[in-house]
Amino acid sequence: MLDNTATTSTKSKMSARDVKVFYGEKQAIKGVSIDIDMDNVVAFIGPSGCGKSTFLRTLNRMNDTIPIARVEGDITLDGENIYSSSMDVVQLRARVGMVFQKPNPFPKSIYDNVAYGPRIHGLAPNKAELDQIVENSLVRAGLWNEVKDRLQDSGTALSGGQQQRLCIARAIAVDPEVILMDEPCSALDPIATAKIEELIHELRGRYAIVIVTHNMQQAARVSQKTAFFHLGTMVEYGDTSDIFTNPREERTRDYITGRYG
Amino acid sequence: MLDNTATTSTKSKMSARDVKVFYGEKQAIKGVSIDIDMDNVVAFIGPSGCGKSTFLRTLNRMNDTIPIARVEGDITLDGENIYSSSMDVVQLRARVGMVFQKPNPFPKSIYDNVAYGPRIHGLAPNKAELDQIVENSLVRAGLWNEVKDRLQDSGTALSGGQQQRLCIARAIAVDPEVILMDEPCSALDPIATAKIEELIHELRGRYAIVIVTHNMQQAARVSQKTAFFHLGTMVEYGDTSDIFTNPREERTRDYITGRYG
Amino acid sequence: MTTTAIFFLIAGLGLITWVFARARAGRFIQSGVASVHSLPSYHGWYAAMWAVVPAVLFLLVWSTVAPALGSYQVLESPLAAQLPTDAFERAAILSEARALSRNPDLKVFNDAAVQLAPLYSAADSRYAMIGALAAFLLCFAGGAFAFTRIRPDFRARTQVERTVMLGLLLASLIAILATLGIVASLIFETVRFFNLVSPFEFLFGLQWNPSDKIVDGQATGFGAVPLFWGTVFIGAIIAMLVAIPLGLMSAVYLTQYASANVRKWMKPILEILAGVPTVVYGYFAALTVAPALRSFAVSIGITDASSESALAAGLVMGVMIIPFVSSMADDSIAAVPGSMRDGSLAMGATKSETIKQVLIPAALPGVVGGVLLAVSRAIGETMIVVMAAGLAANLTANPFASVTTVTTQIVQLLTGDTDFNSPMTLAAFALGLTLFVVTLLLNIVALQIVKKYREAYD
Amino acid sequence: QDPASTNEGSSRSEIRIVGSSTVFPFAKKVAEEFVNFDPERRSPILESTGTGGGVELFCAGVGANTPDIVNASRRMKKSEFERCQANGVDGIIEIVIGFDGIALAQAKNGPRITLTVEEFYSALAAQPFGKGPNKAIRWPDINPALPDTRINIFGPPATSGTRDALEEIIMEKGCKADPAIKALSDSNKEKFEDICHSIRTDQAYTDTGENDNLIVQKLSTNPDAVGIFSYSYLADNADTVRGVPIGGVEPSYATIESGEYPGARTLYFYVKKKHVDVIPGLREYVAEFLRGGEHEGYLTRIGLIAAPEKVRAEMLGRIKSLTVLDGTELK
Amino acid sequence: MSASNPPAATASRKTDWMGDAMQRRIARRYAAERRFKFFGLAAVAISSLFLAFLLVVMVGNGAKGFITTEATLTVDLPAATGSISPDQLTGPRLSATMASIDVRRIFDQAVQAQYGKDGARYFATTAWTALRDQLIDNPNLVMGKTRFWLPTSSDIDRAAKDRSTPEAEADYAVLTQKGDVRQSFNMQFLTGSDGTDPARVGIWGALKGSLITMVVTLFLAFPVGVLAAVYLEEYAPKNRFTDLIEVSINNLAAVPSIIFGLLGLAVFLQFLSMPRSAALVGGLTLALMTMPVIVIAARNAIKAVPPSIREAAMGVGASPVQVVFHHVLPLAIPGIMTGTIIGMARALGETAPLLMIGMRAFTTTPPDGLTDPATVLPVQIFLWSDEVNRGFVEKTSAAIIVLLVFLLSMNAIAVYLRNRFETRW
Ligand SMILES: Nc1ncnc2c1ncn2[C@@H]1O[C@H](COP(=O)(O)OP(=O)(O)OP(=O)(O)O)[C@@H](O)[C@H]1O
Ligand SMILES: Nc1ncnc2c1ncn2[C@@H]1O[C@H](COP(=O)(O)OP(=O)(O)OP(=O)(O)O)[C@@H](O)[C@H]1O
Ligand SMILES: [Mg+2]
Ligand SMILES: [Mg+2]
Ligand SMILES: O=P([O-])([O-])[O-]
Repeated sequence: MLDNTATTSTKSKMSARDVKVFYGEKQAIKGVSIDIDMDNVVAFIGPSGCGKSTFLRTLNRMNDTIPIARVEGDITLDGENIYSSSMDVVQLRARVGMVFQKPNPFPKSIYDNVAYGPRIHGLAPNKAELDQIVENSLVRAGLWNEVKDRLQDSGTALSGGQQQRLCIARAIAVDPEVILMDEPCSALDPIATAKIEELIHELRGRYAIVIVTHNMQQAARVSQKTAFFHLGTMVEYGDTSDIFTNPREERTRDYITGRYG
Repeated sequence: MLDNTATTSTKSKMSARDVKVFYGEKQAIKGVSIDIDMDNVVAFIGPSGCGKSTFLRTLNRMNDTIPIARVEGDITLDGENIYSSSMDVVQLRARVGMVFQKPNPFPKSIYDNVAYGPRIHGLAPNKAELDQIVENSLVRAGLWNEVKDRLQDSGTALSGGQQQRLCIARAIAVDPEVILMDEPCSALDPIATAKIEELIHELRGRYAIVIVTHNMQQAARVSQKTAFFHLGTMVEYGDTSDIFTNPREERTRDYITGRYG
Repeated sequence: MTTTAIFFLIAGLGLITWVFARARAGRFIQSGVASVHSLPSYHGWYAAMWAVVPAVLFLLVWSTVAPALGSYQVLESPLAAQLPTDAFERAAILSEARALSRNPDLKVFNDAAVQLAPLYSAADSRYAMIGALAAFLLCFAGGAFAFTRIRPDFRARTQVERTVMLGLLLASLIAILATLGIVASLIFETVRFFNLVSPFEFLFGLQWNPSDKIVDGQATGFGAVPLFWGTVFIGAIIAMLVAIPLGLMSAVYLTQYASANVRKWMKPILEILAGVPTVVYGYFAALTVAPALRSFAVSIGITDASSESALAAGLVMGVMIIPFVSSMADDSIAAVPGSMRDGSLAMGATKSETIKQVLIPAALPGVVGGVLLAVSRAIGETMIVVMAAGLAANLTANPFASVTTVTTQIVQLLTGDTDFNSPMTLAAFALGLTLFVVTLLLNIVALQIVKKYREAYD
Repeated sequence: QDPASTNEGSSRSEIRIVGSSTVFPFAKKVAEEFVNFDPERRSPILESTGTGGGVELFCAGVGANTPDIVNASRRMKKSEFERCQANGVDGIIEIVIGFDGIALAQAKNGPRITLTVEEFYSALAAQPFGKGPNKAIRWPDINPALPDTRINIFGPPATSGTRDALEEIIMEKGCKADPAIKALSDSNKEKFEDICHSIRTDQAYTDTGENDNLIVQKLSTNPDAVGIFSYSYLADNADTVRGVPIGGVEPSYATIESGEYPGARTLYFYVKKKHVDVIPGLREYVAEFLRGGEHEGYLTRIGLIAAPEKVRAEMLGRIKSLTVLDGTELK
Repeated sequence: MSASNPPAATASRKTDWMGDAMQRRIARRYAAERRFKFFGLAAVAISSLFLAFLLVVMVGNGAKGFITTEATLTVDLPAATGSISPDQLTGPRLSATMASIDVRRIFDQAVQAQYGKDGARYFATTAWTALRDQLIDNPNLVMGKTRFWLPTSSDIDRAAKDRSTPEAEADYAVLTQKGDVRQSFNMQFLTGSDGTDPARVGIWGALKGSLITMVVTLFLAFPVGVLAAVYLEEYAPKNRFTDLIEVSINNLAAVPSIIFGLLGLAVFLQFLSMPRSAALVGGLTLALMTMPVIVIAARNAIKAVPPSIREAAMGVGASPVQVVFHHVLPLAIPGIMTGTIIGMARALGETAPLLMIGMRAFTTTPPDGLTDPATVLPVQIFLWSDEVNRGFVEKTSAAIIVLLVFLLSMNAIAVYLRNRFETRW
């Protein structure tokens, strides 16, 4: 059941060094270092509240939107520090896309949902190209066939799983380099979940993908590398097959066997 | 790790026959029959939204409080139909107590929390007896030693685990016959969870206990019988050890091995 | 050219600037320059902003200065030498002349104005021309400056967004200005009042009988206790005796018992009570309720009942406050977590037991906060008491007697008579300040309570 | 010199009038007719501020921000006149518009009360005849022949001219019934005024808003109460309230015109000379007022008691020739 | 109930749920339940009955205000004016011709001719203006003898509707007998202004004043309120300064309205020397009062837009300003509108602060601009409520009906918007 083809990358797409995140006084991430490369899907697992989402959001500076959040340490994208003042956060987020736990399409048409990013970034000089981008993104997100006849319907009228795929289409429409996914399936039924997992498989290699999940089976199915978080630290990071069959750390083993969480 | 002492009961305390529950148009429970006896702890497991809570709440008619909810089928307590007009719902709920997912002590003193039920039902003719009931209930809920010196403190000032035990004490203070617990540990940390699990062990036999849980390990640890729900139906019901080691149904097996949910 | 026309022209120029700047920025993208920071339309907005904003600001300033400049010019002319020396008469003639210069059909009152009118036309059009020229110059200069800054790496979006932010910030500042305005206008006059009446006498004196008479630098009859009492008696006691039970029970009934349909209709209906203007309540109280109450009082043997009783005003005010209390209670009860209610019901409690013993106690801080807010609103309410409560500054607890309130007296002291030196006018401001401080404190306390309460369940 | 003063804001084209609430209804009527007569005229702006408050505003100075006319239900006081002069309001034209009576009234269905000035003073004074606080609670406390009801009087507040007139015309007459006090009026004016002019502040006397016409309704619902207001209100509400005779004289057009009724008084308004040629229509307004106040004029229909023909002619002359008040005969 | 009690349980007694005592207790509890529920129902009923009572009284009193009583007057205009040729009634000469006719005199003469020396008592004192208006509307009437319907005096009007003085009742009886009196819809009430004669007063002047005032209020309070709300809710950093703004707004919302009147008086009239009684000042004052209401409503509406929408937009690289103007504001608009309408409705019904800035002055012409002296509908109601003439009672109530119609429809729109667009995310 596990995908054991662990690949070795020569150069990592993103890397974090000793990242600490504080919410006001409270430290949510206590020094995490990790490398994420193009070829792998990386899964973050760990009990609730351990800081998976927090860490994920540092990777495209979504934490900037929380006034009390403060980030220390270095995070680079292609070697460039994303927290440096020369980095434009708007462009960063176009390059590092994000998919959220609850599907959150805009209350606009399906077309406008996908076209929104290309429009604000000026990616399509004319309507025809925009149409092309929208179609490509929907195709890649595996949604084209289901919605091609009703692109003007509201995005919120889709089913949960479709909405989530719409959100993925929206994210890839701006042609990002990294896609972050925070528990993208936790609000979905098993069939929709399976579809998303399949999609992740297909997107792999084209984008660096990081996925947070509560479901260990899911982590095992979709990822090549897994990081186990606990109480704000990254306890263990390695090939998914190793983590699940032969964890080095006691805490990881306890978690995987359901002793807590 | 599993408690395999499956007991056979001669006569069931509660039994449900072909119960259907509708929320407005939507059918949440599609014909469930089950017997619950005194000697066993029964666990309900199943993916989110499958109807565990809904079914549990039919057992003490808490669904009455949801205007759009409608229940069909028969449920008996000691052979008496609890949905018949002669059944007084106030008494029913005193006899079938309930503990909720999130600890919900009243914003009153610890003492008043526990004394609440006996007072409204007039179970204690005088203060001394009431004191006695409160003490006994707290002792039985394993909380007495921790709170005996501060009975007048607010119930909400306790820790999460203590609050949940307070809620259990509150439920048993009216001397119920059945106790329903809906994911009583899901908001608690591992240590508090362990305490509650221990408590359930101790209460077993004295009350018929039904517990809903998301955590399969927990179901395995505390229950003697397990019912697996899926999409509003009860797929499988049997001894906990059988369900976990040797499920009859495909869907049960998939669920237990983490294929979905 | 009228000012409006100039405004429109400048707006048009702004639009043109927008189009050109946008097109220019668009060419960078087409020419494939590596990284263009902002979308073309942002460059457009940036340039349009530069073209329009300075010019419009200038015009606004100019339109207040230009008439004075025009008048200056007219006054310099030899014709103006014959004008009367009295400033008021001269102003009248000048303003009539200006009006005539704009609309020659007007009826002439001062003949002198007829001669001056052409001078005004000349002067005004001259300054209008100067203004228009300057505005266009600014418009072009601004637009040109912005145009030169359009480069691929120019962060036009950031600039535009910064301006938007500035606008937003300025809008928020008005709230502070308004607060300062209130405090300043109240304190300034109050200090002057306290030069005439000692604060101690004002706050604790029992005689309210204000007059303009000043003896030894001190005004007498400004003991405001009867007013304070009247205010409390009507707003905080009688009105609340009506509003709290009715409001709370309505909220309980509508949220806990009524069917969704009843709730859907009854809630807006009750809210109408809050939407009826106070002058209507005042009229109703004075015309219908007060006489009815008086005959009732007489019929039960209280023969000295006043026709403008505290009861009439308080009763009607209480009704007005009902929706306020009920919606606060509604919110507070709704904020009690449903699990609390479920917990109680699951113990076998009836609905009313659950409400009385769990929901209301749990919601109490919110309800108390809401009641305090309602009190603060009731004591600041004016028209009902002005029309129905009377002017007699009595210290009495008899609800059928007439009492007066702070707001009634403010209206009484200020309507019409606005000589800012009379102790009576100043007293109105002192009363206003007192009212302001008290309602403020009530609100702060109430909001604090409500906030604490909300936090308790978050 | 000051550029702002050459701005248009400092002039205006409509007449501004403040002052007495007693004169207010008449002034309203005149303002209405003034516009009806020539719809191109701007409607005058009237505010009822009470005579005292109005004169204060009037005397604040000359210019667009001050009223052109103040209505008064009593004659301007010397002190007010001097204040006016000090503020540069030097030319004031005084116009007598007619007469009014301070009427005591009660509901038609109440127990009939008749009073003498002395009784009335005793009921109203803060310290009747300087003999300590007023203890009269019910009418029989003053005169056993009066109906046995509570003393409950609604009257004008301190800013109003009606109150001044009440004190000066009626109360003083009652007060002087005591020879000792009459003597005081020459020897110790202050003490005299304190005794004769102070109105009690307890429950027996209730201040009612000066232009508060609800007072009539209050009387009709409160049969024991006595109201004090202008005769014109009484005339207008003859179906619900009736006058209380003082010294056996009922307030009526005839008794007031003849001066027989003790509460008769003259009504005035004052015009700023400096405004006459600046504010359009001032002369016409004055003329219209005098026209309305003739014997069968529309003002007498709503309760004004017309001034004799001679007086009105003199007033017309005053506004034509802009004859100003010299202030020497003021008190 | 034969639950097996394990021996460990020492202090446990089984409860006899079916016992008599328990059954009685339960009956008592249900009775208390019913009582409680009844009190709740009674509270709702009392509140709504009061409202109904108020409305019934107002409508009962006010409906008559929309009806006018008119009596006939036959006027032979050619006889009174001398002959006027048709070409005098055309084009530019018309207004000069009309101005030359002394309608008031003609009216007085016609009344005396038809009803005798005291005939004037039948008609409103301003009835001749009604005659004039009819002539202006239809100049050709000048050419002949016409039977006009003109408003009666308010005594007769009351005699026709209700009860009046005995003399008026008698006069009315006479008129009725002759068929010289009728009742019709009172157009003048909707088109006229304040006046002294209840038969001829109207609310248009006050209504226009209200409208001008509201426009000023809306144009100031709405943009400022919404922009401030956006700033506070979306961008404001958490610091002392923004706290100050926040506290100011919350406090302003709770300041009694009369205090805003004092502010207007001291700042706008005294300090800035703005004109007294002007709609501009009224609008400014009410804008300050309404702005916090709009800010709070707008903030709530903005807050109700789920953060997931903002995250989604930011996640594809929208800037904060784009997030707000592309997504948040469009979604918050219904809520903002609701709050604004409610705030404006409150401002429309407001009286006290306007009394402070002199908007209670008597004028008989509607305001034509921002700085003209004006009054507003609620103040007009207040002033009429104070009138001696009892004909004003029905006019006051009629004006209240008009005001309530405006306010209730505004509230209804707000409720509709709230229900229609209320989105549960
Ligand atoms: N906006 C916030 N303000 C303050 N504390 C926060 C905030 N968001 C998260 N936290 C805290 O930071 C810690 C890490 O939270 P985070 O959401 O990253 O956990 P998580 O691993 O994603 O949990 P889950 O599996 O429940 O999503 C938690 O203790 C949480 O309470
Ligand atoms: N009050 C309600 N109104 C309408 N539908 C409801 C209501 N409560 C639950 N449902 C629906 O009924 C179905 C069963 O819900 P239920 O809460 O019983 O599931 P569950 O198994 O307890 O899930 P979970 O593990 O998430 O608690 C779900 O589809 C749910 O959406
Ligand atoms: Mg998370
Ligand atoms: Mg559940
Ligand atoms: O007429 P007064 O208002 O001054 O009483």
